[in-house]
Amino acid sequence: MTELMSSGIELMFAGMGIVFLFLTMLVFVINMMSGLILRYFPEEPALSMSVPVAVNSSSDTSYIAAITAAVHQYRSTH
Amino acid sequence: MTELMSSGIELMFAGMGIVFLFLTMLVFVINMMSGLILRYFPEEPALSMSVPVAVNSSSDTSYIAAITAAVHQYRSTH
Amino acid sequence: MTELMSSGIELMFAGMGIVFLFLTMLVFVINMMSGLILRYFPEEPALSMSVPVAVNSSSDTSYIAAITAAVHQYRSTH
Amino acid sequence: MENLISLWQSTGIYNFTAGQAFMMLIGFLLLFLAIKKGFEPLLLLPIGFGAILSNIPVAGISEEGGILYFLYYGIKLGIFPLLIFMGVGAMTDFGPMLANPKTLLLGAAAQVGIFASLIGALALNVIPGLEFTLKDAAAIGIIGGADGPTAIYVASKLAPDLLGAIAVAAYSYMALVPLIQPPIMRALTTEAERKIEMQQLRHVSKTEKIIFPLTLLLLSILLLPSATPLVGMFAFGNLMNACGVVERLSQTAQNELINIVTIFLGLAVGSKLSAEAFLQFKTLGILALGAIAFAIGTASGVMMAKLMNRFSDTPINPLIGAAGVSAVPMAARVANKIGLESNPHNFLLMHAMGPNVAGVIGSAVAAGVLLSLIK
Amino acid sequence: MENLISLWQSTGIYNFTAGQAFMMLIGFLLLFLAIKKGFEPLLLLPIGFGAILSNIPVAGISEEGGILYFLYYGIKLGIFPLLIFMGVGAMTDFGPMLANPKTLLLGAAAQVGIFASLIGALALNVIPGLEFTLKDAAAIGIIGGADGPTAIYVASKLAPDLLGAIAVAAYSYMALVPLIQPPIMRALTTEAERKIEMQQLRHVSKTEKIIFPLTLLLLSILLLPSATPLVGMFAFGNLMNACGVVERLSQTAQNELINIVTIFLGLAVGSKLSAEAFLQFKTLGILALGAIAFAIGTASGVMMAKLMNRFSDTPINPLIGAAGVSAVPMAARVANKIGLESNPHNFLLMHAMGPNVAGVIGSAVAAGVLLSLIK
Amino acid sequence: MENLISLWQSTGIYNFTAGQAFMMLIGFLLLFLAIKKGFEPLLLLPIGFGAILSNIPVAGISEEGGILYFLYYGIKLGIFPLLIFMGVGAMTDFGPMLANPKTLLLGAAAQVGIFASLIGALALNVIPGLEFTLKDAAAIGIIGGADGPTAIYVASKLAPDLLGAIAVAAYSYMALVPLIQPPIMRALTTEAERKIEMQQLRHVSKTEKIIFPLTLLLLSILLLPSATPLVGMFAFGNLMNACGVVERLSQTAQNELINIVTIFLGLAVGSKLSAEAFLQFKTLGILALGAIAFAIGTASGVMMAKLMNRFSDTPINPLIGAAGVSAVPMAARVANKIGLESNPHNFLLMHAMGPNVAGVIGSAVAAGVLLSLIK
Ligand code: NA
Ligand code: NA
Ligand code: NA
Repeated sequence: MTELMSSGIELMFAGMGIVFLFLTMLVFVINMMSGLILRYFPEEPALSMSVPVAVNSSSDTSYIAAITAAVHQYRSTH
Repeated sequence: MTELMSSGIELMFAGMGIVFLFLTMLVFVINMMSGLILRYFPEEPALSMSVPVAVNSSSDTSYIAAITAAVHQYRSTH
Repeated sequence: MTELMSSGIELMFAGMGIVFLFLTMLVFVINMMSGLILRYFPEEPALSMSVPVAVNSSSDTSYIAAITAAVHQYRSTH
Repeated sequence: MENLISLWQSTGIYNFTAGQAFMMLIGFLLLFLAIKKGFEPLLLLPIGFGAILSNIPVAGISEEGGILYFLYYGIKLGIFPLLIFMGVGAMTDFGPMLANPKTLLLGAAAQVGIFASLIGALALNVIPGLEFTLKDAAAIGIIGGADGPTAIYVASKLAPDLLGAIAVAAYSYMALVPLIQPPIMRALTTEAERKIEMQQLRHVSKTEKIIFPLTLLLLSILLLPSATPLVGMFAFGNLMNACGVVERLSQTAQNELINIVTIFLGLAVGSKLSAEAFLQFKTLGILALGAIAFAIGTASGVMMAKLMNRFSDTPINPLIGAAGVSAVPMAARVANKIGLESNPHNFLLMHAMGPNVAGVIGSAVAAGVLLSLIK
Repeated sequence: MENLISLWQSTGIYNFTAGQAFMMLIGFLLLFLAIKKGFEPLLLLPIGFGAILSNIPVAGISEEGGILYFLYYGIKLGIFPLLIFMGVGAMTDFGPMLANPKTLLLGAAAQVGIFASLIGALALNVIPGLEFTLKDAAAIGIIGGADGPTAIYVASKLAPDLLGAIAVAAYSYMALVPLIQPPIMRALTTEAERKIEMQQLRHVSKTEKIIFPLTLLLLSILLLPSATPLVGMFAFGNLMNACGVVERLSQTAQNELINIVTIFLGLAVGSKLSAEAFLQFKTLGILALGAIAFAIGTASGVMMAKLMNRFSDTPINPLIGAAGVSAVPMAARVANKIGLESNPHNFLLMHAMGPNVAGVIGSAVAAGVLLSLIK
Repeated sequence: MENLISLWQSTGIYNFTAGQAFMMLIGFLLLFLAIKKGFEPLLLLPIGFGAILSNIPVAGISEEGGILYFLYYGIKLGIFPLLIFMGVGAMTDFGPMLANPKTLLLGAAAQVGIFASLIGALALNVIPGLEFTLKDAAAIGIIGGADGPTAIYVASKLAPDLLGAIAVAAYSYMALVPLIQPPIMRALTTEAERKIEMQQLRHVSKTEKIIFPLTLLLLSILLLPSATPLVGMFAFGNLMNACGVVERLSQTAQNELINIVTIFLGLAVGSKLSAEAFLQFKTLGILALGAIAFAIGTASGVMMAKLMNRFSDTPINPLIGAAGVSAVPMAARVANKIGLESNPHNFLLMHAMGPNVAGVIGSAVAAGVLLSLIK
């Protein structure tokens, strides 16, 4: 067997090993994460989890919303 | 007081001076501009000010509109 | 007449010649193409020609569709 | 105090040159034409603004380190005009042309405008102070193609110094098509000719629309490879739209992508409107030749239609020949409008779309010839 | 076996430095603030993620060959902040400001925050270990402008090493405006002042809105060309929107284009949050000075409004002065909210939008001064 | 006359080489497959068109100065595949996988296809005339990942010369998944196994979906930093979508931005389909190995599912193991379809989405291993 082939086979074992190691650890971590979340941060009914973005969102995006709202109010007074 | 600090203070006075000078001039220029526009180019009622873009607009943009219209007409004759 | 002018005139004749040659050939080729298509690949009535894209479309684009569909199904079971 | 002097010496008032002030006025004029007169606003507004920005003293917005300097690379490398051409391809419907392919000849005839103004540019060399090279003349001639991206692509390759003037002339005259063309069209046609009604166009199948851009590209590959960057990107856009299986790419090509590139291209073209490049006797020549090119192109298209009427049994309204200059879709609308004046029941719009899009192909072919023969 | 050792030696665990780990925590903190607290998520989420990516050992994502290295060119060349500013310009309605132009002076007053923190930075040099140059101090001061793109543009020109900290401080304090401003506003105003109702704003015509960005640009050209890259791109965006004839370009500028650039800019800013640059005593100084800048800017705006009330016959509610710092539209909303507490029928939002957008102009002018005077 | 000869000598007919003509046919074949057969049209249409454009004689569209030459920089620098991966991340819903995390192991097993074809490539070296280096073999193996952006990213780093063939193989086989997989799936499973119904998936909370991409990134940072450019951009896109506070960025990432980059990437990949690079014996090897990789990946996924069934008390339908190759969402649909044939009430789609997206992670991890161990 050539040296190239042996490094290929070594690579295969290392590679599949790491892929399995990685994804197996991911399984454990996900289970842990889900457990912690479901226990300590259970999803409240309805939409309560949604961050009140509209209130303190970015200066860039909420421009439109703000200005639209403002213009409406402004126009409605004219 | 260090030289650095004195140039900082100089910068502050120059800076705020220019900011105020600039925005004060802008106030005057806007007042002048608005006066001239309201006097010589009063906004006509309704939508009369809108340029008749649809008629002589760009070759690039109005493609869609034109072709859509044309295709409609063309299809309706088939 | 300067040399420049004579090469300009030569360019004009070559240019218009090629433009006409090209577009004339295009007329013939289109006629041929349309003839072949209308004869051998006549458009079937209704929408039958439309490739069944939705079935074997790309992995990238149909993500949304697939996931939307899947999520719907998934949600409807909960 | 030193600061104040240094500030005063860095103001625009202190540093203005007459040329910069004048070019800025040109920029404001372009904005006025774009906004108030509706002259091709999508291009002339960014171009006008770019002209103003690039002529600001001290700021160096179009010099190395400035944003317009970097945006100009998109033109220099030929990327922006080709991407716009791709988007235009995606917007173009070849149906009317495929239903009546001989209208392609009208699109061919109208290219006379290109070569006539090329000769005109060379002829102007007799005037002392004017010195147009063959490359300059070709770049000026392409204004007659009445196609923005093609003109910008060719000018960026052959005569980058004239790019600003050429782009401004091209888009201005496209906007002026409704003024330039009608008198010529009326002068060259009789009332009877303008009344000619044309046969209804046949239905064109989807397969034909898919095969056409490939056919066009293939012909261009075989005969004129130098035109294939333009024709190829155009055909690519058209195929994306016609084939129906990459709808999201086609939509992006004809909306967001073309819009982004239009903003960048406009600003970058404007950055070539510098006093040194624009405030020359040459520029007047370019403007004059551009008008001549449009006029000759219109006339050739109309005359070609009249000629074809002699030999064809299906009648052609000569007005649609004028649409061969491209300036899509304005020229087609003009033909429709003049036709309606003579015959209120005669809708020529779809018939004129054939030569109109043929004119786009015609100028891309002409561009290929110029790029290939002029070294 | 060799492979395994080589793999182990290439893991993150093996290669982590304490600094990288700490910076990654900062990145996660920014994500937490963005997602859970709603702190300017559009910017802080990409910045936070960029910080994490660029501090990964071995991977070299922000080193030559990595994607963040290339994206950073968009900031280094000044392109990204200017494109964002163009989009912000397209989103901005100058109507309220044009209806009541003297609110511009509130936008001017609030810029005191910039220069006060500049002086503050220089003063901090007395602390051993801190050494801010004039350029550093100016870049820090601009945090007080409360305008992301302006701050990033100036910092990238004057103090690229501090860019990460400055951008984070600028966006964080913008998000904190609802916490920072109210106590200052309440402390400096009486209940009676907060109850002041303002005259209804007049209607502003479309022509005024079209002419304004050009006027602004012209003034900037004449007086302060160094501010024209910022003011010019802002005015360009605003004109595209106001003129109404290039709707598709305006829409793209304020949607897809600004979104794309925001993603890239955020990641690229994050790539400047490296341990060497951020984990310095300097950073604490920057954070402290940024807070001071916002506070002083707020106070100056309010005081200016009180001063103007002395000389003006039309009443000004001093609360709207606080909106002069910009942080559009949050500061205007804060003014509205505090006003409603004192007078439930007093809607200040539109009145506060005037100084709010004036603050954007004010900081761009201040940026121009800094870029022009500091060599 | 000279002009005419010069023109003739500049035609495509005069300059065509057999190789160019053949590659152009390949390009047309790809267009046919994309348009008429619906083979991954979003990628194969631009790739096919790019192949045609880059093989046009004289025009030099993929040589220095041509548009495809410049577009290719986006791949060379690794930017385009990562941006597409970001968009794919934003489109991906990890809900089904989080509801049943052990399906991740199916995504791991399917990566055997990658390494088996890597070994296969090295084994082919015994054939005279074939000479694959370890880098070549790794780049070929990644076809088995069944993920376009990952394959292009790895190939551009390890074997840019093979990029064209690898990308074409990867997308073609992804399109062929409905043909390649079913026979293998049927051969390896019993009718009883195919009838297995799986437990309903639990609801996954929004918080879990937000935390997951960060968890994934963190694990990748700790264990395999070389995978973090891919995993990181994917996780970034996913987080933008999951967090819900940057909706406009997420929408742009999964629509306009990914569309623009797809057009550019497709054309640029096509530009690597030159006669010299593609018309080699190697290419046949690549195509054969790619098919083997898909087949082995499918088989490994199914066998892994059967193995897990032995040790697990909750039943797993082995068909969903085939979805572990990724090829999202086609492979999941195939699993669903085959399942319905045996049990018309058994909808496996959501269950198959778990291994399907796990396969994306699996190949990114495998890519990281290859990039880290092969120097
Ligand atoms: Na034309
Ligand atoms: Na400000
Ligand atoms: Na995979």
